Amino acid sequence: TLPEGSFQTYECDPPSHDIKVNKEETINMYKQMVLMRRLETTADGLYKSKHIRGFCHLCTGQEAVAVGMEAAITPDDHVITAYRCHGFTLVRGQTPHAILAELMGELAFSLTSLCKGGSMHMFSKNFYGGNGIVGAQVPVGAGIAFAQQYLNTKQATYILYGDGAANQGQVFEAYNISKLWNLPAIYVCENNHYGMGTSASRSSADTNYFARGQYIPGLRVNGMDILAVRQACSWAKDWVLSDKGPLVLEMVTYRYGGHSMSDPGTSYRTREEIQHMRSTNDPITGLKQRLLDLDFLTESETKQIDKDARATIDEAVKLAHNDPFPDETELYTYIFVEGSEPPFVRGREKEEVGHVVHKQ
Amino acid sequence: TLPEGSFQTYECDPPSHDIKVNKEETINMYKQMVLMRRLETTADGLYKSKHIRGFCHLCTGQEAVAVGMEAAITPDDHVITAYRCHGFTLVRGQTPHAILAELMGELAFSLTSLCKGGSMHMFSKNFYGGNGIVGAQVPVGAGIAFAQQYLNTKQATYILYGDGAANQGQVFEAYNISKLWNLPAIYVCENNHYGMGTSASRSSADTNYFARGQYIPGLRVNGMDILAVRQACSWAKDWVLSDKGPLVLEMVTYRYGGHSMSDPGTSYRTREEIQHMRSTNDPITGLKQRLLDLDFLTESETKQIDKDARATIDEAVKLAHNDPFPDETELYTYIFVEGSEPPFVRGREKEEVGHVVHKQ
Amino acid sequence: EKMTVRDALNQALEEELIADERVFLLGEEVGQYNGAYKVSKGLLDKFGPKRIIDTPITEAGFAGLAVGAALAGLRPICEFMTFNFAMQAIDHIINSAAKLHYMAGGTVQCPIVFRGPNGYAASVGAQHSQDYASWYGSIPGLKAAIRDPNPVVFLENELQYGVSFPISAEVLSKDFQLPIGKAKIIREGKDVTLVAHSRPLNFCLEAAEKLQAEDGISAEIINLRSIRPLDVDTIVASVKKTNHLVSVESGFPFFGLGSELSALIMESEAFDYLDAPVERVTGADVPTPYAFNLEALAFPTVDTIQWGTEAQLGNSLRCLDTTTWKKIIFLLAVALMQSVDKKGYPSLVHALMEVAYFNW
Amino acid sequence: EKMTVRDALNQALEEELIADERVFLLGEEVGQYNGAYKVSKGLLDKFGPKRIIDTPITEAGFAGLAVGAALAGLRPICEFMTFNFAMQAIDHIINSAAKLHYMAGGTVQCPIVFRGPNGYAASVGAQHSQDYASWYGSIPGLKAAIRDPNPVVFLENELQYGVSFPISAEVLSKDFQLPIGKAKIIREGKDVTLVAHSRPLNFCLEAAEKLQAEDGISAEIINLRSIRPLDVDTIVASVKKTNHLVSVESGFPFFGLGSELSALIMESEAFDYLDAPVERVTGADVPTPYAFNLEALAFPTVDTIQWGTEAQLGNSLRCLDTTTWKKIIFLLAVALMQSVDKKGYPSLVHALMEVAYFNW
Ligand SMILES: Cc1ncc(C[n+]2csc(CCOP(=O)(O)OP(=O)(O)O)c2C)c(N)n1
Ligand SMILES: Cc1ncc(C[n+]2csc(CCOP(=O)(O)OP(=O)(O)O)c2C)c(N)n1
Ligand SMILES: [Mg+2]
Ligand SMILES: [Mg+2]
Repeated sequence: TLPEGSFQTYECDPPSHDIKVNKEETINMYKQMVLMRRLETTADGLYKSKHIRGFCHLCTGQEAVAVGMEAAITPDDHVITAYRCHGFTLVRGQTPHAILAELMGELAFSLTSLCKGGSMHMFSKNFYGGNGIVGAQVPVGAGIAFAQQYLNTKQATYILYGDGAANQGQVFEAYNISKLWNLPAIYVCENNHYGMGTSASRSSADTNYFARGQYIPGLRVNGMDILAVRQACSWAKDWVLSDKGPLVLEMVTYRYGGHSMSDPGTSYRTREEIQHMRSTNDPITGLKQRLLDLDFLTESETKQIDKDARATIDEAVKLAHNDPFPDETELYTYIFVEGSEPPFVRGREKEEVGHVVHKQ
Repeated sequence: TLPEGSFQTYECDPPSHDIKVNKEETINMYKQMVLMRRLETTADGLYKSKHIRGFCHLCTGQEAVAVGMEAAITPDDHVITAYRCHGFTLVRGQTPHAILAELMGELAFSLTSLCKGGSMHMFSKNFYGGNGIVGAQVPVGAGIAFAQQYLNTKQATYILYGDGAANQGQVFEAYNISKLWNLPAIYVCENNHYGMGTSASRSSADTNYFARGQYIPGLRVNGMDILAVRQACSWAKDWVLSDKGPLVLEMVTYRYGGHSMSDPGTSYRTREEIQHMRSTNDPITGLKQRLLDLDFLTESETKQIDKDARATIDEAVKLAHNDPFPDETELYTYIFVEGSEPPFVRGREKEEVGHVVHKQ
Repeated sequence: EKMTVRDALNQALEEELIADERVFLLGEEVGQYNGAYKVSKGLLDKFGPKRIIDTPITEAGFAGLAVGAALAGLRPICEFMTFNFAMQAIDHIINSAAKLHYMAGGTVQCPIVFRGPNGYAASVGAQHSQDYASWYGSIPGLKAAIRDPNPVVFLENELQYGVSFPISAEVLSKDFQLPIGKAKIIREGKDVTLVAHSRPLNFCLEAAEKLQAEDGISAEIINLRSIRPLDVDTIVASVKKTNHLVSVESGFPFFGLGSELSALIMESEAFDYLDAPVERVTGADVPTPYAFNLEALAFPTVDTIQWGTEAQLGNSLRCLDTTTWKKIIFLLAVALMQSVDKKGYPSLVHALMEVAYFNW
Repeated sequence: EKMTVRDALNQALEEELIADERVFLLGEEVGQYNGAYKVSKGLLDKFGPKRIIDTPITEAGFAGLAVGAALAGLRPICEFMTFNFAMQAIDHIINSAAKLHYMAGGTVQCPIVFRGPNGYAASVGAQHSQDYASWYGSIPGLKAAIRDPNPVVFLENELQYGVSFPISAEVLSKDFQLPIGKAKIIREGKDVTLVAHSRPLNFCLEAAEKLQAEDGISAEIINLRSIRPLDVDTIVASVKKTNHLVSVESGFPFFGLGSELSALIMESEAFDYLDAPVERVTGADVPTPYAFNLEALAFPTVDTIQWGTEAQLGNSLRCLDTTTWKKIIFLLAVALMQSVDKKGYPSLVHALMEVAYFNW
């Protein structure tokens, strides 16, 4: 059973608080969260040692959202999010190696984005990536949902955005269209309380993000409780697949780190606030406690899980370090779809000309 | 007293239904509505005789909104609207002559816009014009309200937009900012039931436009009853000037003609619907009846008012016909503010060069 | 057989809708209203509301949605009522669509067509008459033509919709496709090459007749058809023949088509064949005025093209007088001397000096 | 004395805020966070929240609001965190601001500054590194510099913020203003003119040193400072001296600065002084890749500029070999004959033919 207060509803009945927890599945979710945190911590380190550059937005603290959502859906469902996308990329099927190599600008011949996208632009099957433009993924996500309706696939589309992004006009344009057309679109606001250095209440006239759809029913979810997240996402899938139209979920969560690597994250909030969240609300600690309580795991087994995660990531880093930088000819590939390219692409001066040679 | 059902509220108490009607003022409002309708009818004719070209959006049927609003405010208050702006230009102080000359591309040396703007871009003191881009005037209007707050002028800003425009994302962005910053902004949705050929319910997931501000209180007003409009606008002014923050008014009205001159206006609605509106809901007929009932006017006096309006507009047309086309050198003036222009402006080929000579 | 541009577009849309179930058309008023400019007339009746979709007036929202639908396997045709309104959605065209395939390292495709009228229309003022060819032309990843797997921006012109052109049986065949990036010589000539696209081509044709009749100048006219990829080869070949290039466009002069053609020609072998600098005939460097007489001065006309062409030929060697000839030869000799004497060709220089100085 | 670009901007903002009560700064994170790139550091403390205003992440909304505030008498400085995000608001920059004064026939002014980083930054991928100079450069009604009464777009570069430049006492004075539209020769030279703006200027300076040291080439460098108005005179004068022009920019090649400069030079008297075609050094025609090694190939570098310049000089007459000389003279003679014989200068032609054919 989920605790009281896991959900808050807007114009709908809440999902059931009674949940079934399958041992293996729950342990898997736990493992994935641990792995995800380790991945991000490692990225942090690699950034500091200058193996990763540019923008890099970590999701540490928010693991339950990605992992809980993935646990509720199938690989055939669709997910799109913003630049804070490493976690989603991981649960959507890319390996830590592929993700780290992408971040390090090294080519794992993975499917992330051949090092052309970097931290903000990773892709996977039915995962339409990170998007660097705040809010832009929201109508794009509505379009993915539209395609499901059009193709009659009976698949759901989860569209993630932040509390800062929630005020973007195009979010409301997407709400409006998806309600009018009854799209199977699940808007998921990851409310981590801040958009860069701006607290939710300074950016949003109304911080009830689950109700911002106004004519769209909504649900606020304790996004630090992975079981609540899973339950909400699964309920939401049922909702849209029974043709009830779009939904807005608000996942209340928290990012422990700064907005990006250049933000220490402590000028607009207190260290105590962060510490308090970590110690009372952490999604990994929370699930661990539950697993221990249920006797699904022992302390030493959790230690082993930590160790395994560390080993997996260490191995991935090693692989990534050995990966080559992309070949310089890659500069000119995939501007256009293979076979439809113009004969050449101009470089930086008229003598520098790129000829596209796709390898098989 | 205003009839029951003049107002419908959202998160606020309604304005009082008890209103004072001053004879002279009310007659004046009546005269203005009659004049406005005559102006538009004349523009219609001039369009058909090809004296006016391009886009031309008439406000016939919606007169009570502009006239009622102006009756409630002072010339120091601020108004901005979209392309359907002849009526507002008239109440904001431009003469019929100036408006018609602008439409005919003839220069009355008026202040509308020296024939550079045309139908959609007329201006006057504290009237920031027509705007041809649906929705764009809404955040701009919020900025005008912002300036009033900044300058502490104790003036209100009325920001008009249509039922079609009401779904634009930037409207919600403006709502959000003006609520956060408590701006004296009055959003006025002129719900004339259609945006071009699209009925409100096909464009808007929620047609309660007065409630679309969600966290902003709203009022739905019978926009065909000029006294209700005046009362609502005056109540709204009090509201924002007592620092209660923004408001959303919805004026339920109707446009008799097509969207613009190229739209017969009958493919997406029935002739009966239009006829029904005209005969049961017309703002001019409505006020006339009241004036007759109150013995403020006699039938023959209203006839005289019609005649006077006709004469005024005929005279304006005559003046406009005699106005010159703008001098060709005007092509190059007012691209930049006087005194800050570059030495010359390029024309259509390198030998065609505009030198800016402003006359005094 | 003759066909209007409107009918040709309508038929092309119909063919694509028949050929591929994944193709759908969305935009404002494309369905029930049959299109603001009637380009989609009858399509709703033929294909139903699933495939011909009226949207709210929310450009960012529906353009983003269309992009998402393309990512998820559909082939949207997204109509903008005009490209002026596409500025509200340009972030999606550039950042969500054009750059995506590259950012995703080729793992995601975005087969979408954005289309609608672009450039000048009659008497609609500055906000409704901008030509965006050069903006979109600058963006890698964009293209032009309908069955392409890449994002395509297809720029039409309202004033052309009603113009008829002869049409061959081949073109009428449902599988006919314009070769992308191939310009077309629509008039052969030998003295000067006029390059244009869209509406100004009409004026070029007319100007060519006048140039022939009045000056005996034989103008070759190239219809670019695609701005990106730009068919430099066809232009270069023509200029090598005619030795003169006049570029004609309706957009603003700076950073426009004429600029790009000047640069491309300078960089090409055609440069050596040029008898005069490339001439740019463009829209005037002013926002479009409404007044009819001013508007007429803001865009290229038959006369402007004629003058530009005459100026161009006037600039060419063959029209120079004796004094200018002497000056040129003298300067050439000086230049040769300055540059050559280090390398040691004094005899050449002296010979030239003699020609220039003493032979006359 | 030396000062970083960041500090110079900060000081300029402070001076304007002190000089005029109507000036205020708004944008995302400009206040409490001290600016995403710390340009507005300390200003909130000095001027308070009335004048240093944090906005939600709603570019269309706050840019439109800033425009409205300008219309109503204030002098907003609107910061975009980067100009990439300004695409969401570009309709307001162009349609609400740049065109307004003209559309209003001079009756409305819009004194506003839009500013923020533009162009490339390091390892941020395709959505965060576009250079918009040519887009804004094409728009009549826009300008560049802060106390101007017109809408201004002020393009900065993130990578430059931390770079220091020497600064004179004159410049430090609070009334110092850059003359708008005046380019500056930042290095004198006699063999070639390099024209650039913003970050690539650094590379030009370095390249110039290398050219001097390695090839004995003396490069003159012009800092454009303003893209519109563009100081053609300074460039023309320099090219008349150096006979060679290389344009350097970080934007996409097509429809860019190099294109415009090519056209302007072709149209100017400097054309006759040109010893080689204008050389364009630009960003590569690809969306910006993330991978470090690919990114390095996507933007102009010291080397690219050096190669481009050497190519340019290699193209010039003074480096040609004997065979080429003969070919040129021969072609010239043929051209002369073809064009001249109608006019009757056979002696000249024959003399030239002799030089070309028989003197060697
Ligand atoms: C249109 C746009 N404006 C501004 C930015 C800069 N920016 C990047 S992330 C961000 C904060 C977004 O906050 P939120 O939506 O809460 O997501 P979170 O970072 O908390 O996951 C901002 C302002 C951007 N990328 N795009
Ligand atoms: C951004 C944008 N999109 C589309 C248009 C074309 N357009 C002009 S008016 C209009 C309908 C607007 O309807 P509404 O807001 O209800 O105003 P009304 O015409 O009823 O006064 C449309 C679609 C435009 N001018 N701007
Ligand atoms: Mg957030
Ligand atoms: Mg309407």
